[in-house]
Amino acid sequence: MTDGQTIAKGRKSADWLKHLVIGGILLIEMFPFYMMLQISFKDNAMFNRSPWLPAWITSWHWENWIFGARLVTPYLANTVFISVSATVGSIVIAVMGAYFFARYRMPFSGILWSAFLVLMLMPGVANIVPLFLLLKEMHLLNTLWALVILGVAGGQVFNIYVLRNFIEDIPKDLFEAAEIDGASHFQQIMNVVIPLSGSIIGTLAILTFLGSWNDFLMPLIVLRDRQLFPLGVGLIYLDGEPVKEWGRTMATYFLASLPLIILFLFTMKLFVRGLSAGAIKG
Amino acid sequence: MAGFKQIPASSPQGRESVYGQAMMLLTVQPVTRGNINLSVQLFQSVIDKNSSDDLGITAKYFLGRIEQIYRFEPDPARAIAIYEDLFHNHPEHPVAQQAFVKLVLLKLYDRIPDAERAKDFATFEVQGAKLQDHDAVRDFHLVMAQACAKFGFSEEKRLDHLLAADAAGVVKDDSKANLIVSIAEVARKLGRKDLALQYYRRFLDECPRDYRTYTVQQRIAATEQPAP
Amino acid sequence: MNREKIMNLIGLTLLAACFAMALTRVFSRTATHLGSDVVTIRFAHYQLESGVRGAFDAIAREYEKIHPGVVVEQMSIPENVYPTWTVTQLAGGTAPDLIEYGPSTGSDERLARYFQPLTEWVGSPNPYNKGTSLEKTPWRQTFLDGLTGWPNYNTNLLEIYGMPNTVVTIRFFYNRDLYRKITGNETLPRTYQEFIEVCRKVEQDGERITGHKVVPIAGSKSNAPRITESLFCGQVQKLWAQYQGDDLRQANGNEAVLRFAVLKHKLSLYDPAIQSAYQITHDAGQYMQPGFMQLNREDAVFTFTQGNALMIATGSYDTVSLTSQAPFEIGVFPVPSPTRDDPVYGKFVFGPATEAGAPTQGSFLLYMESKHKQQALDFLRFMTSQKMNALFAAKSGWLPAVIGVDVDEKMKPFMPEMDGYINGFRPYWGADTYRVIDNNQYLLLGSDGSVKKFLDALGKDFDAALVSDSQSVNKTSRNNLLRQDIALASYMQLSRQNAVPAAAKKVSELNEIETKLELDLDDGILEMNELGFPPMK
Amino acid sequence: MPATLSPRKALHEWQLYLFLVPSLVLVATFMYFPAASAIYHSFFDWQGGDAARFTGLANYRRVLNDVVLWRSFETIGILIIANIIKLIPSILLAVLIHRLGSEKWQYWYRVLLVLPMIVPGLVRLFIWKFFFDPNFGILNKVLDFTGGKTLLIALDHHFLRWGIFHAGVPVPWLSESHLIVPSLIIWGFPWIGTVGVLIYLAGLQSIGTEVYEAADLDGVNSFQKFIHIELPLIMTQVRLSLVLLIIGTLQGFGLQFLLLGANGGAGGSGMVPGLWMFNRAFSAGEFGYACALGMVLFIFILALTLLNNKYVRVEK
Repeated sequence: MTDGQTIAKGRKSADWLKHLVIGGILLIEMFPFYMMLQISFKDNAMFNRSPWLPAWITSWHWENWIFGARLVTPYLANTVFISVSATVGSIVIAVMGAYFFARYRMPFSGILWSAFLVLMLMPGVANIVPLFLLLKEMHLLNTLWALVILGVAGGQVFNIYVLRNFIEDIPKDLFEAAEIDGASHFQQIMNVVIPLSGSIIGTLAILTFLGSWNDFLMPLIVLRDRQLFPLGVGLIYLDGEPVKEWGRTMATYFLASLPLIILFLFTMKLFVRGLSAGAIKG
Repeated sequence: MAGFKQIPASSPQGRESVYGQAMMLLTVQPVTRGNINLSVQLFQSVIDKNSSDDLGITAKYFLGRIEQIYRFEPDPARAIAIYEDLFHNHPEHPVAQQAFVKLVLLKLYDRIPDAERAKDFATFEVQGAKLQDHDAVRDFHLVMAQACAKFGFSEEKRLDHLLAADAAGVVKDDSKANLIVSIAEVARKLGRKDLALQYYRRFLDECPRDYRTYTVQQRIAATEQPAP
Repeated sequence: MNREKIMNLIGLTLLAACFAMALTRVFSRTATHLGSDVVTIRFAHYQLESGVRGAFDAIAREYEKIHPGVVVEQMSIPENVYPTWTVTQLAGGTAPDLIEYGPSTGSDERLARYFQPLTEWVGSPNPYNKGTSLEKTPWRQTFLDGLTGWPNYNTNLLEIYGMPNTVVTIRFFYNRDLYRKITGNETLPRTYQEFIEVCRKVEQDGERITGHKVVPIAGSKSNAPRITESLFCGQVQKLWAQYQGDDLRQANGNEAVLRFAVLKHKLSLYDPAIQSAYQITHDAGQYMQPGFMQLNREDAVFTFTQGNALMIATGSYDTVSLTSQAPFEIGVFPVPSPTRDDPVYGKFVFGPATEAGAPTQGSFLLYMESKHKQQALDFLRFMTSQKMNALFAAKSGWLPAVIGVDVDEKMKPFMPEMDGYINGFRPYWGADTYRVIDNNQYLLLGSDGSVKKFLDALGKDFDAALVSDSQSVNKTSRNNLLRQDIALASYMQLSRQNAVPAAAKKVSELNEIETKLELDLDDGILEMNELGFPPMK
Repeated sequence: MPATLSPRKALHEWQLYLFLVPSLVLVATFMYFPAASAIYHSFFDWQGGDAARFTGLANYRRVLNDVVLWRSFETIGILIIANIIKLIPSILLAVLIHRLGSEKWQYWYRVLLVLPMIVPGLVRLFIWKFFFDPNFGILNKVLDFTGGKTLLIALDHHFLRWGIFHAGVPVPWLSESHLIVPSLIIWGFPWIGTVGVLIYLAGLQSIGTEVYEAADLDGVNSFQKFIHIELPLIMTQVRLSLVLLIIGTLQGFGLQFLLLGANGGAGGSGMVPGLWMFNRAFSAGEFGYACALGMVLFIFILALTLLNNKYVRVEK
């Protein structure tokens, strides 16, 4: 199996044009990121004077970052706990559910599938009140578990819908081969489904993780004790200040996203490269 | 509601509990047509047992209320009939007198030609004089005064009714403030200066911090100095 | 390939390590439960200014000092989430003891269903005013407006629900250096004509004198209506006097008479007074930066603090934030309304409007199902006592709501002006008329907008909106009436068995309220029947 | 599609149902209960509290002659078509990245694509509102500088006759009824859905390198490669994006609410069904009616989704 670099020479030469276009688009996409960074070093007066251009390094306001760090750290533990548990739970249960739909056309699977589809199409107007009453009945109010369960349940419909498409694309003979070797359904998932749809699982994991990392509405409604609050709630207070301190807000937002960035740098490798490379060889 | 069912309907408390059950049906959420109809039957059974005691009269009053506001499609005509019958049979009972006030309001504010409305107004003035219950008297005069303003009956009658309502005694502070100012304003329009000044001054010391204070002071100043 | 494996391994271990750390932190936290005998009073609000939160905190600590067994906890909720938060807390029955009045807690239905009417307690003096000039004054009369208006007194339910902490007045903040530079003097405009004169001067010579474009007024979606609405209400003072009735009722909440007058073509939107009101709105709009209707509060403040605008109109609560952001000295003057002898607008006006009706805000409502109702009421009395309201005003920089609280020099121009005439009505008379006007106001306020273009565009949309607003108001008063009737029925029963002494008085009160509600309802139904529309949706 | 099973084999594979049970339980309790409550309340005159009156189909009859709703469907129709066209840039970007020679660059571009997802919406909103600002905004400055403004004035004068573009007066993009929908369409240029790109890349990855070698031998140019190799293979992903797009656009109203308020802005031209549902529930307090609007909207979305599944064929 040749390594990626030596793939068809012909395509290599026209690459600079592709790099140019991709680079251009990515520059526009990264502009908000640049804005967040350069504003985070300014106080309101500097921001008012020149919102777009970065200030000289000498006049950077590091105290914005200290403020941000002091605000973010107390919330980190809760946020990591909720996000990781919700993501893992959601992906595991969704993969099993999608496997059920994709593997065989079992009796009643049509009805069950439309039951899932209906939920995705249903616009939510007054859903929060009945949901809150449900959590109250189950004595889950003011607990982090409520947010984990909501994160897992909330992601199911979308994740299963996306995963089903991908698992159906996996060639059938791979499953039959595993079955002949006596692999149970569970082993089939571990050896065939997960390696082959590694990248889509990675993408969905990122989305679910991001969703619960930034969520502020449900935590604010479900939780009462301050020390249970996740990051999203802490940030919403910044946004609520009538005197908007842009510098501090941006610095805090960046620090709040830093754990995400570090985590993605590593896990991205895990999902994108490791798994899929294996599958092609297999 | 299960609790009510054990007590036999015929016994005295039974009748009280049937009345309570009928009342409950009007409050249970969500409100449905079935519940309202069932409530009517229960009230009717309370009345059939004894229509002239306290409970019977109140039950009949609420039959009228159901027709007036509880039904999904209100039927004012039926409500008027029930109230007339109630007031006719028990003119001295406070609840029946309150029914009379509701009757007056429903009839005057119904879509009827003005001539007929003026005639009704006159008859109600006569019948209204017989009321004794404090609430009924007060509410009767408040309704009649408002009807004068709405349908343009004479301002003098409006003033008399307002004064009568004040005499009967209005309970809530804010209704009292509105009543005092209205009396003063109508008196001023009718040129009865001393009455107007009396009530304007009464407004200033009974309702010190009100958004109308400055305007009332202007009115007093304008009314006191002789017309230029 | 093993480099890949190592990278993956590092990634996984990092994730696992963070998760483990989070797990220990979360589960090691011992639940801080309080002793069973300690009473916790919670109050929730959506004023996030640090000054205000600090002020409420100070009051809570003072209360805890004199009530050892009580803990007072402040819950500040961001404004954009407050409606959803309150709706769920109320529906779930887990609401704090005191909640700040807001759009989501203030509807008739919510007030009547979830909050305790305070009318019976406002008649007696506030015990925490002992030793002050207000010792014997009934609690209600210790407030600047005597709780006679919105939001504390509900005209439909005829009950007082809210006890305020502050009063909000609208003022013009202006850039003193810029003002001196452009007008050459320091005299402030007192009448509308003088005010327009200043605006014209800024428009003509602003750029020449300062070297950059200067707009007279910094406008936005939320700032512009502050001026245009108060100018509009001023212009229809005499017109409202014809419809207000003998009890001189306020326009706010009593617009039914106007809706029916327009639907029955007794009153037209082209009435000279209404046209003059929209004309003055248009004029004010011309002196704001173009396209201001799409901007929000931050953009207007940004333009003002950058020195690109001479004035900005906002509430007294913005003083602290504006003075802290502006690199120049700020002055204040009231919104100058046309006087009677104003050549263009004078003939529709009585004179400057009273600010006695200025909404007292930051009002707290008492939750019906609070577990410590008496204790919460006591804290409410403490919070709105003269001493504590003075502490609140000093720490928050907001105006006090209680009489006799002296205010430092800087805030004096904000104190409400009690003497003045009853103001006219606002341009919209319900949710749908507001929507139609909001949709078409770009034809009035745009650069080439005009009153005629705006009024023509309203057309049949406005009539349809009048009908639907009237129908929803009828339904609300029917629902209020049903709730009163059920309460009346139970009190009638209690008073018949004379089980509860005050039952008879309560019956009398409820009968009085019912009469007023029924008069409004039957009037609304009669009008809709005469117009040929179903009375309710 | 998965192989259909004979009943006998299905019995043998019964434990497969166990895989769906956890997901089904979670969805039934935490998703179905609130949704059912919305359906239940659409038959009631309900103002959000616990007082409600059963009014049967009254809400639905009202929906039929709700002028504002049907006008908002015109606006949402335009937005859906625009959003469908705005799918193309994401597909093209995914294909471009996929065709890159070096794996290393592909990986780093993928990482750079994830970063914008982390930036909170507040920052993006701030930038785009500044873009449309009438006095300081970039769009008006560019138009003035490049003479585009004079072109617009001429166009308006001769052709459009809206009378909204005037010399010397900045264009009020978000407060002029004719300009609101175009502004909403321009919003977010160059319309890269980073999630979409990642999903397409995941799909493209399954194309073996030998397919490209065969295509190069036959002298297939890059556009034909796209039509015959890459596009068919990611049709499942495209169809998936279409479904998500239809649901998102029809249900969505966040941007309209933030920019124009609950009434849909100038001329009500920013009013979309989702915003009208929000307006009826929270401005007018008619929760029951808003639930009925929700059901009607659901039926529209269902119809469009079924249409999409039927006509966007996916040949393997």
